Amino acid sequence: MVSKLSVRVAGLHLEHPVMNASGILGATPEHIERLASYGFSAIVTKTITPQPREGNPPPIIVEIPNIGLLNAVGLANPGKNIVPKLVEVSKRLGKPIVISVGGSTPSEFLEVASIAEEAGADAIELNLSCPHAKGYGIEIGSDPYQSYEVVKTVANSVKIPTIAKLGLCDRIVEVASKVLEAGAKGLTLINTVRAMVIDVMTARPVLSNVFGGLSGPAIHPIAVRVVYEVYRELRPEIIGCGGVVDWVTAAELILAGARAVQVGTALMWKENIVYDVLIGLRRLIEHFGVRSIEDLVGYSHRV
Amino acid sequence: MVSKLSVRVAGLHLEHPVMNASGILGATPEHIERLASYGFSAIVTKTITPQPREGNPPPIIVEIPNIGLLNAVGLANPGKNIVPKLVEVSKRLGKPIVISVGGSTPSEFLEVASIAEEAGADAIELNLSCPHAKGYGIEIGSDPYQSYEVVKTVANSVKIPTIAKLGLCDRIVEVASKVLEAGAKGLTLINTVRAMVIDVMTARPVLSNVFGGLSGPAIHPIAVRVVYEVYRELRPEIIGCGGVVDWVTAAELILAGARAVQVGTALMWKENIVYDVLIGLRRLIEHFGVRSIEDLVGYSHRV
Amino acid sequence: MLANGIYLAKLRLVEPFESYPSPAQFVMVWVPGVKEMPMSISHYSCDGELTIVFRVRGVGTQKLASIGIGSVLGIRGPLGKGIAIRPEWKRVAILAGGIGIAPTPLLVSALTVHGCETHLFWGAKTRSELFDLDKIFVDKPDRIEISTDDGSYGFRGTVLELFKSVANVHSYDAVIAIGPNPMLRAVCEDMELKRIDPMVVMETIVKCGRGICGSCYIRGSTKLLCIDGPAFRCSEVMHHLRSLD
Amino acid sequence: MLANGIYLAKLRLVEPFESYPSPAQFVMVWVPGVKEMPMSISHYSCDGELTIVFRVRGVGTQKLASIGIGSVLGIRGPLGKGIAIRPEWKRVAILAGGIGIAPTPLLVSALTVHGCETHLFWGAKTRSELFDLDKIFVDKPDRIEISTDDGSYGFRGTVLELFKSVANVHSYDAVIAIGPNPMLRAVCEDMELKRIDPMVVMETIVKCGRGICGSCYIRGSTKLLCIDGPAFRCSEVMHHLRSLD
Ligand SMILES: Cc1cc2nc3c(=O)[nH]c(=O)nc-3n(C[C@H](O)[C@H](O)[C@H](O)COP(=O)(O)OP(=O)(O)OC[C@H]3O[C@@H](n4cnc5c(N)ncnc54)[C@H](O)[C@@H]3O)c2cc1C
Ligand SMILES: Cc1cc2nc3c(=O)[nH]c(=O)nc-3n(C[C@H](O)[C@H](O)[C@H](O)COP(=O)(O)OP(=O)(O)OC[C@H]3O[C@@H](n4cnc5c(N)ncnc54)[C@H](O)[C@@H]3O)c2cc1C
Ligand SMILES: Cc1cc2nc3c(=O)[nH]c(=O)nc-3n(C[C@H](O)[C@H](O)[C@H](O)COP(=O)(O)O)c2cc1C
Ligand SMILES: Cc1cc2nc3c(=O)[nH]c(=O)nc-3n(C[C@H](O)[C@H](O)[C@H](O)COP(=O)(O)O)c2cc1C
Ligand code: FES
Ligand code: FES
Repeated sequence: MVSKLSVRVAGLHLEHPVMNASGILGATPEHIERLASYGFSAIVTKTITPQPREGNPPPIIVEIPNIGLLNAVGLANPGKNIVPKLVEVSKRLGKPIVISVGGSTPSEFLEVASIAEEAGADAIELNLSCPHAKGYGIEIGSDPYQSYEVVKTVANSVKIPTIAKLGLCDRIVEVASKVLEAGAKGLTLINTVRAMVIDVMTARPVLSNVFGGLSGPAIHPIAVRVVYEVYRELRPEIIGCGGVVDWVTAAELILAGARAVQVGTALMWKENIVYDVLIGLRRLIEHFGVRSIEDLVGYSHRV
Repeated sequence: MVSKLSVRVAGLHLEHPVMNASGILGATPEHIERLASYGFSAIVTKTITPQPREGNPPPIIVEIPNIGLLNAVGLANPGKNIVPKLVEVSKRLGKPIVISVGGSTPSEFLEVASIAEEAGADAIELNLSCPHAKGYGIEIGSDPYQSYEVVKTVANSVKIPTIAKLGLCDRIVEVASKVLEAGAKGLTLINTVRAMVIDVMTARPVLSNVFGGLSGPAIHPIAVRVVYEVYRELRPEIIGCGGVVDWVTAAELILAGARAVQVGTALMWKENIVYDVLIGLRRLIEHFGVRSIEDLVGYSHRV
Repeated sequence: MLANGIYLAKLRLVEPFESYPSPAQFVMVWVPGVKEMPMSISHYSCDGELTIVFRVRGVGTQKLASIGIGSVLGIRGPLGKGIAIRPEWKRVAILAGGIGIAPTPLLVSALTVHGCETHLFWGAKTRSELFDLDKIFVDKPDRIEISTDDGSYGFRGTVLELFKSVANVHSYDAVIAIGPNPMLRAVCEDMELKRIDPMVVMETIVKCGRGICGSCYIRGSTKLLCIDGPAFRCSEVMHHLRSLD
Repeated sequence: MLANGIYLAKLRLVEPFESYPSPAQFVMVWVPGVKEMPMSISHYSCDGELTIVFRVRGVGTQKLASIGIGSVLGIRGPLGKGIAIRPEWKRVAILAGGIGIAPTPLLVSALTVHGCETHLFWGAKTRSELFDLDKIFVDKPDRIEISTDDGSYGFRGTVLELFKSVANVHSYDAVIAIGPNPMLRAVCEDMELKRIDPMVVMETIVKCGRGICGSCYIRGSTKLLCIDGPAFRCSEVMHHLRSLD
């Protein structure tokens, strides 16, 4: 029996629509196990680059009360060789696994993506949108042509679904359209937004990296808007991400056009958020009298 | 005697660095008088277009608790003929007045700017960045060439200082550089960020205009980042705007590079915010042992 | 429906108001997909049931009148300052014109709680716009007088004429008038001669309801109806009321 | 300075902690422009004075040791879970190795408040790393025994050897060990034989302190030190401690 909450997105068959967002844990087998214990329907790894990356020294996060989080972890990750181990533990736990892939050139992305495919990962999420790791993100993702190149290179070579994770940028609809043309099966929208915090008593930027990515409640209305606009123009398969902290914030992304959602920052406050979201979504399905959550995808465009 | 808090910015001599942000009142003489009573050092008008604009029907705002405000007022304003009356009342109250000017073509901007100059306004702020009034804002402001044209047209024709108000966009430093080249004496950074809210119980976008501009605490770390980046690259005269809710948020913008700040959304909660900010800034001047607030402009780049 | 074109709606709030609303406070009522409109709070029970009374005027109120039980609306509020009841008030006259009756139940309840005697004078154009006041009042006014412009019910004439003919303004500690602007202007001008400064509960165009868009400003004053009102002293709004013709 | 390379710092918080910290909880100390480091809370007074005790290891602690009175630092915390003191504990042994002494004042105070007798065993490499414990303890342990690896002060040997030679593990309701990982491993392995599962207060690399970056993970387990620790049972971290060579 297929449950009311099960969804298909970008070739993945998920028990329910709540996945974790890349970069919240997800870099070691132990992390994968912990994420699985949170109840996510699929596990997304930390962005993996070909070579290990140390990341930035602390401070790497600043919490802004009520508003969200600023982070500059700096794509710290153990490098591509970890991928098979991550896949293995996720398979053992019966969870689909999406390998988030980072790089500074199309061939670097392909390098990790190929290992992921070989290792038996269920999908690849190309991180085209990190706003604070120079050369590894939003510079690519805000340019339709560079994004096209990366996605094309990977989607042409690997058979598992390729998902493109995009960030806030001026030409988001155009970028989305190009990466879909290049072969992306789905889009994750959005990544963090470039921002900074200064400590006024010392006048110093708090993050060691100066700039970081803003996530959490602050970016939620922006994420909903991006999902809504991209869905309206292109009707692609979208995974919504940004400021999901409860069932309402998750539902907004789904109604705007997302087939699934990812949760990042909220895990800092609420480790049981998955169940909170699922209970709310189940009530919403009843409220609208529809058969399944899939009927509510993009519903705001139809009322 | 020049006080510790007085600043010069874009040709304006201000008693202190706290102005109102355009669009919070500022469309009628009565509004100007109320803004003056809040203690601002200069009054910025609502964006005035050549012709009157009705604006959008309600709902035009959505409050997002703790996070900020989403608005789609839609540049409602009484049109250019109001300008002399606005200037007159501000002069009577002894406050410098900045006319915020909107338009969809360079000549529309010029039309209002010329009236402002004739009427004796102290400066013009070109709104190149409204994220939700189609054709009247961020489409211009995110394109360096269109922005250049508008600023050039106005700055070539009027003698009072021209300030360009920019919004969040991918090439913000490039746009800033072009408008300065075109003759802008200063930059106001930043306008609201395009966003939306969906009511989940009805699945409907709440704003009648669907999309609106996000302001308040949510965009503050983004505004600080934009001010910091633009100051670092170009050292222009900046008026910081976005999420100023107390002296700390004001100070961050100043330390990042702003010579003055504007307050919008916070007026909804705190009509006495100006004094709150000034008291804090005075303490900060003592804390750092500098002579005046001007010594703290861009201080974060020097520590 | 209470009368021709006049409706009462009971709304259950998902989250009760943070504090009990004061008389004359209002809410913004969002009819999803249509529009959002300011509406006075007629009554509120602490468990979150909000009553509004409204007259159909345009598309918004029409839609509001036609939606069924169980529909979802959006409510923002309570907004505005509301009327602060003074301890020295022992007897208060309330002059309501037409749909100006809407906020009076909450006002009468508040005055009653404070031990104040309330006399209600209600004027309408014609009989078909009247309805049984028991349907909206939780606490009953101590005296009710009614007029119609055409004399089809009660006193023939305006509510001001009614008031002047059956009551003595000097026997009241306060006069509160609620209704269309021309009526409020007439009340203010009449009382001005008697050196009385009544309270008027007004309407202007309310869009944001939070003091930022400026659409509700009172002409010739720095006041904003949505945050300083909607109740003002005549002296504060005379310029505004006179400038409306 | 308390001893060779060991410092005590008293920090005044701008805003006091929301709740009183539990033993073994820590803070992230930001030395502006340099780095941010995890530091145990040695003591805390309700008016917002925080005491830390630290050993200079690299650039961060060096800088921390050299900044003057009146400097501004950033503090995040209290972080971690802290040790929950059990009502059945009547006598507890604390084994501290080197700078592992840092969190013990808060721990001893908490145990004392709960009416529990505390025996402290402190081991250091050599005499110059020792200091007068009165300088850091607000509540004194009921018994203090000291060892140095080179015998330059007190018992010659490790703190575990000291403990085994002068005390009977079975006379304690709980054993809590704090110190470098090799010491903790030795303690855990020794006690395992006696079928005792002591508590160990550990260190891993802490970056975010909030359970999201994953740098502090305990190998072979789903635990994160920054939110589940830093105090664990030996049984929870044995795999981790063994995998470190
Ligand atoms: C503080 C306040 C309290 C109110 N309380 C009540 C009440 O309890 N019962 C009631 O029936 N009416 C009340 N009104 C008036 C009510 O808001 C309007 O009748 C309603 O907005 C009309 O909307 P519509 O779409 O039906 O008509 P429309 O076709 O939009 O307009 C009809 C008329 O309504 C008025 N109006 C329209 N939009 C607004 C607006 N945004 N703000 C104010 N007036 C507007 C104008 O006079 C307009 O000419 C109140 C108004 C205010 C300002
Ligand atoms: C929960 C916890 C509590 C601690 N409490 C204390 C204490 O009370 N007193 C004390 O002196 N020390 C304490 N430490 C260790 C302290 O954090 C390190 O000594 C400090 O970070 C070293 O920084 P550095 O720049 O001086 O040295 P570095 O040159 O950066 O490194 C020297 C050594 O310190 C350790 N270290 C470096 N960075 C970190 C990090 N981010 N997290 C953990 N360890 C690190 C590593 O072992 C490294 O080899 C604690 C560590 C943790 C995890
Ligand atoms: C600490 C942290 C680390 C992150 N690391 C990554 C990453 O490695 N790759 C990536 O694509 N996104 C990364 N992100 C972005 C998140 O996946 C997500 O897009 C963003 O945080 C918005 O979602 P949220 O508001 O639910 O956190 C990171 C976010 C945070 C807070
Ligand atoms: C209700 C509202 C109306 C606004 N109208 C204008 C406008 O007409 N012109 C303009 O340049 N900016 C307008 N803005 C943007 C503000 O001037 C300001 O840039 C933005 O709100 C960020 O500042 P804040 O966080 O202090 O509100 C408006 C903002 C709000 C909230
Ligand atoms: S309605 Fe917007 S200011 Fe009053
Ligand atoms: S330090 Fe980041 S998860 Fe523990």
